[in-house]
Amino acid sequence: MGLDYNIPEFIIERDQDRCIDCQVCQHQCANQVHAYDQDLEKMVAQDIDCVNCHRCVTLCPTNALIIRENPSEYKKNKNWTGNMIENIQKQAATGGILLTGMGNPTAKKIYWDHILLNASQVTNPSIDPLREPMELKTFLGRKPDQIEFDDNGELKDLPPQLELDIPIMFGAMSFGSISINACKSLAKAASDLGLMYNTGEGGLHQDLYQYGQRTIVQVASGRFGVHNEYLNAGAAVEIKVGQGAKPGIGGHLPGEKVGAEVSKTRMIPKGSDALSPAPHHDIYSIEDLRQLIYALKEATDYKKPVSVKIAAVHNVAAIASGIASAGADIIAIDGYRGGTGAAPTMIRDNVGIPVELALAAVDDRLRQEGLRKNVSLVVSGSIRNSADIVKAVALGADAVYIASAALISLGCHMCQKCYTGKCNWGIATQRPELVKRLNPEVGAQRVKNLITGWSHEIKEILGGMGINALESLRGNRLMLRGIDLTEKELEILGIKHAGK
Amino acid sequence: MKRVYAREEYCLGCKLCEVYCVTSHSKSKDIVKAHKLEEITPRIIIESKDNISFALQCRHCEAADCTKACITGAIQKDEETGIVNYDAVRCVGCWTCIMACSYGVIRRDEYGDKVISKCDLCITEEEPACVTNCPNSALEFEERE
Amino acid sequence: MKGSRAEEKIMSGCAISGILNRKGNRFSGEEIIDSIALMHERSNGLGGGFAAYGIYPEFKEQYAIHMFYDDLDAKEEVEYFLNRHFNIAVAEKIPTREVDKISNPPIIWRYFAMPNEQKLSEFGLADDEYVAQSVMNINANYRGAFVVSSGKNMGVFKGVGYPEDIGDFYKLEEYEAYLWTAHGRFPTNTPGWWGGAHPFTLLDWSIVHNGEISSYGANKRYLEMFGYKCTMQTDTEAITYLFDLMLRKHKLSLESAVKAVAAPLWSEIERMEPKEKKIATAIRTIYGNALLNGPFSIILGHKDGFLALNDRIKLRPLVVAEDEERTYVASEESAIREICSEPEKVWTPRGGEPVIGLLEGREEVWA
Amino acid sequence: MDYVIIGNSAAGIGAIEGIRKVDQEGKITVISDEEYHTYSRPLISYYLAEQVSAEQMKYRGADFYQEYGVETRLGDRVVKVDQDDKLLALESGEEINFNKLLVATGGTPFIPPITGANKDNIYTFIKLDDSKAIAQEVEEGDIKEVVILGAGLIGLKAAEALVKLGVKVTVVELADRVLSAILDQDAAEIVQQNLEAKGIEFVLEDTIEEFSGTDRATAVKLKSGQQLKTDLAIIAVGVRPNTELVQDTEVELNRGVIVDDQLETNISGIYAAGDVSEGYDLVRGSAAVIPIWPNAYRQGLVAGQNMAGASESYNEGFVRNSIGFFGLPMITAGIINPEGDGYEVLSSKLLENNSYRKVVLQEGKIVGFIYLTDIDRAGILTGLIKEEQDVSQIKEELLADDFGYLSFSEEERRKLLWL
Repeated sequence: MGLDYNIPEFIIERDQDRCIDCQVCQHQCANQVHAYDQDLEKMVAQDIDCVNCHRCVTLCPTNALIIRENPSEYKKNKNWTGNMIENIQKQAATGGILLTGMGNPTAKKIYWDHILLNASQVTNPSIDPLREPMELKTFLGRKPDQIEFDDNGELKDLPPQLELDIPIMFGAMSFGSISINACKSLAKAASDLGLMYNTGEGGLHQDLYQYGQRTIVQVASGRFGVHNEYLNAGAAVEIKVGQGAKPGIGGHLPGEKVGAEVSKTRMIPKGSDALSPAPHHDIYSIEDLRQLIYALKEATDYKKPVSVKIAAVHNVAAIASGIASAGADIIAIDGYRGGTGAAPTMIRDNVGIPVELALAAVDDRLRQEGLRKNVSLVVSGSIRNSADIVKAVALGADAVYIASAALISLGCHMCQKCYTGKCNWGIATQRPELVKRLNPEVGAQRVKNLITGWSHEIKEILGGMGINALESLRGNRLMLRGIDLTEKELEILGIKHAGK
Repeated sequence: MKRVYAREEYCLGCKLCEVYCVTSHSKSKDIVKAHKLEEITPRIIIESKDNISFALQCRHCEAADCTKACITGAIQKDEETGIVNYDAVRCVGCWTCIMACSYGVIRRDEYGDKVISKCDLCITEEEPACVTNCPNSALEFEERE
Repeated sequence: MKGSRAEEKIMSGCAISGILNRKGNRFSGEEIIDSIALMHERSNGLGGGFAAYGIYPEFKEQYAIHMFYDDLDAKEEVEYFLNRHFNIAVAEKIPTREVDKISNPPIIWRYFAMPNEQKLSEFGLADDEYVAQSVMNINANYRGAFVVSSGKNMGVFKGVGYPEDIGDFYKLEEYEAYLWTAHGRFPTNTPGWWGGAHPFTLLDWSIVHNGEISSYGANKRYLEMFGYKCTMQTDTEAITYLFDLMLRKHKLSLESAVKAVAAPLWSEIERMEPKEKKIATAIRTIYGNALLNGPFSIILGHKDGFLALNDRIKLRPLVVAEDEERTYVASEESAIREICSEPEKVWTPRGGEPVIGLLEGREEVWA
Repeated sequence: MDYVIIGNSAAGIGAIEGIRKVDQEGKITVISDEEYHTYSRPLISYYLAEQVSAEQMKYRGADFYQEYGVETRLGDRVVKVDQDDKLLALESGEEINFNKLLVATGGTPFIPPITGANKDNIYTFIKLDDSKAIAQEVEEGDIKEVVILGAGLIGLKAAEALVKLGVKVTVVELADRVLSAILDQDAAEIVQQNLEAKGIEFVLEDTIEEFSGTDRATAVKLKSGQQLKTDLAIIAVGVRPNTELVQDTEVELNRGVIVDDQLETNISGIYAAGDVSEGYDLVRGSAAVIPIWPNAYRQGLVAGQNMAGASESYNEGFVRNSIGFFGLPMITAGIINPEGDGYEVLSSKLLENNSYRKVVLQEGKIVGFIYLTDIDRAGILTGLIKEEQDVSQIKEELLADDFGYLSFSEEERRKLLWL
């Protein structure tokens, strides 16, 4: 093709008075945007290749760089926006589908932001978490209706439970979609904090077996890296049926990301594309799912809870109820804002429903059927801060998965170019020179700092509500009020409008 | 003693250590002025090729060959701090130290005819500037056996 | 219903008091009225009430169902239901006297009845479960009707007013019980609704409660999964049902139930002996949503005695005293001294530390 | 414990510092026929060129002897060593007992048998006094032209200094190139050109037959017949171990005083270090005199420690030099002109900036190298010689501009750099 009809998305501004030609930007840009021009004797930039990942901006020691959105404007048109036009230009040039990474960025309603939290005044005291105990411990797994003792008065063992010190887990991200150092950061942070992380459909790298007690091993439609040792290495097994960012479609890890380690871990030939089918080809019905759940329980000697992860879609409540009856111990629901390493843009931005509504509907349905007390509920799909977590738990979740937020703590600046494999932050890449940019000790510490900060905030919020244990928040929708929501939305969320 | 150790598995090859080394050894202590107005040879050496890179600076050896080789006594080990000190006034630029240092971390100062450029661990600071400013903790300042 | 039920959660402060004669000797309601009256300032005249155990020896095998009706239509509808589902031995007005300060009472009625055998076998339910479901059915579905109490050989007397006036109104000096509990209410927002006064009951369980349960939303939705219908927007009702669930339905010991509603901290569980730790962990894991969070002191009355309990970080007052035959419990020590000036022992229980008063010979109820 | 050290230069100072590492109490006496506070011998040419002051000549600070608890006998001379009674007789008449003795008497310049070599204005150039005397002549006299015999390190450093003082210098050298001991033909040519550019003239493959003149030499006659005018001459054809003191004892001698790897002679309690000694040459694999400064210090240090009761050994000696003329630096070490089989020679092309590199391998190990001009990191090679590291896998990279630790495997690198 001749002329590229697209204009640079970003413009790089360099303050020459500050630039000391140290070339850090050049060394740090995998997109080769920056270069030192020997003739001009200064640094220059190739704007069109910039993805605005902020690596250069962050590392520039003199703050000489600013990246702006290209101020060139299209003729105003609410229908044919610049973004629409650019997408068409791209496809006209390539004939391919539009690919993207991370979560849905479109301006649809974010329900978390329309939910407000309660605090105690006068009639019951708020509790100061700096002075009083504040408990965030949570157990995930199947619970019996009631405590049971055998004939000798001995307590009957509970089904296997995951013990979380904070109701946060790191969501499924495979080794392959993210780097080994990103995996190590999350695994170590989970271990140190008493949380869980999830392998995604990438198998378990040998270096990660040491974190087994804090690992949820995933079984997805490609069955990559699944073997007996793998299943038994983790503390729980998760069947991935769907993902919020791309409900109904499979996964595709391009061959260039399948290096020696990924190949070994996934048990696929080096350099081959790792294609996860859209459905599990052994699950065409709920009874098939039940068989797989029990096959995995058999394989793990009934010692590990089995989770089933689905995307939040239209009839999620009925699906979840079916999953609970099928024997799942944990149901994970991933909302349509959830992240991904790669997804077709049209799917990501148009398929699925918000996790807030899905959660409320599922929790209600499971309660109506008396199942909620037995099965654990985990939600994900753009949990952005501690308040989102409090709202999720109050709506009915036992715990949340965070993934994008965890990656952001590792350095991700949301450029949404994960699928290119050129992540300058060493996260969504397999290139050794980029992978090593993420020191897992630094990474783990940053994740831990984030979670520690969030847990302090959660405790403050709980204390403000006059609650000192997380279980008293779970499903406690009286702690929530809506604003700017319709009657129907309030009804689905099961909350009152602010002022009521 | 506390020394600087490089962890090449996390070295980005960004050379920020060099930038901050120069700043730390500048008169102005200002990063822009140090690079634009002053002529300073960094005290740190970065080896970098393909995907491997690491930074090296004076190891401040226990039995430092440079101190033994120095013909003027300009390089001496401070037995208390462990730092191998360099006195530019006494140096005549014979480069015997360069010959002696098997780590290759002493080099001629590009901008002076007789002085050498060698890490001083930024003794007046809490930790060396290269360590503080390494964006990936690929340099560690610590006591090791 | 008259004065209407609350549609949002009711918040209140309160006074509570209780007296148990451990030997089972019965005594009149005068003392409990004196005790609760002393704490007049802890109420605001919007609710008072009493639970009395042992008052109906002549009908002790029958369920004593105390009812409030707004009007005769409601009474007629409920009685139609009762007649179909129960064999009623006695149906009568509960005697009251005119008291200046008590106005606008509902129609107050009581029935001594047993479940209809045929219905029982039709539903395959134990008679207590049958009664419990009937109570919740009436409360949820019969407009203008409210079941005040439904236990055997016990009854609840409550209404809008200061508790001492309520006691006077119900002529409690004429009843003799071995266990009395009482409540004076200080709601911050409620309309004066007779049904909203304490104690709340289900079957033999009665609760008087001072406090506000921040976990109410969680407790309520948890109970709903077990078929309980929390219709009164009050945590006291939820507390009653929690105990009913754990003690009656799940056959937990009182000790285990206490470990659920006032669960030991995880840090305490961590320090327990392995066996105890395992049980405590299992209780918190299974009954997490039964944890009562927020400030409270409660007296759970029962035919075998009472359990008094504070929230686990003791945000509300509770004092206990004992003499030769009786155990006293109240929000304030003065309320005990008023009726027992020289108790043998007086103490203040720690947060989450249960105070158990049981009839002699019934100690196995605890553990 | 009485320690006596004869010699106040690198080996002697090394020994003092070595003894004090082990023994803080024992008495140390240093005897030197030079009256100066310890000074840096290689700096005498800088002193002559007025590049360093007398103060800057000091090898250790002014309070060094005090700090290390050393008694000095400077400007005195040991005339007899009684190895049986462990007694030294000094020229001044003083007698000094020792328990441990270090002979660190250095080297004496070799003066070939040339007619007229004893004239007043003919000097050698290894002591501060030599430098001072020449400086005085240049300052006072009418010294316009100087002939130097020997294009080795000493001769050329003297030549450089004199040129800087404005004197015309001619260097006569028997070999076919300058610095023949430390450079190969290619490197020598560059250095020679560089020196010639600064005004030094060379007469190679020739030598002086006669100094003519009365008290003072005024001309030299070369073997080739050529005549050169001269106002002053310097003989710098080499240095020999100064073994005179122990020649009458039972201390075993070869070219130098023979020492074991602990620097002890065959006589218990008597040690030798520095240019006077003949220890193990790592590169040659045999005994040799290695008359270089770093070696002298290291030997002195080890000898001192062992004198005080330690049991250190030193097997790392080999010839290595770092030197420069008029800003052209070079570092060379070991065998640079291998003779015989079994060597592999790698050398770079000469670059425009006079940069040149050469590495000599034997059995996969480096035994010698030359770095000319671009000398940074030459110490890596010195280290590899010392470590006897096999470099056969990375041969191709040895000559690279940026040769460094990247060339090694990660494992080797971590070991070598202790990372």
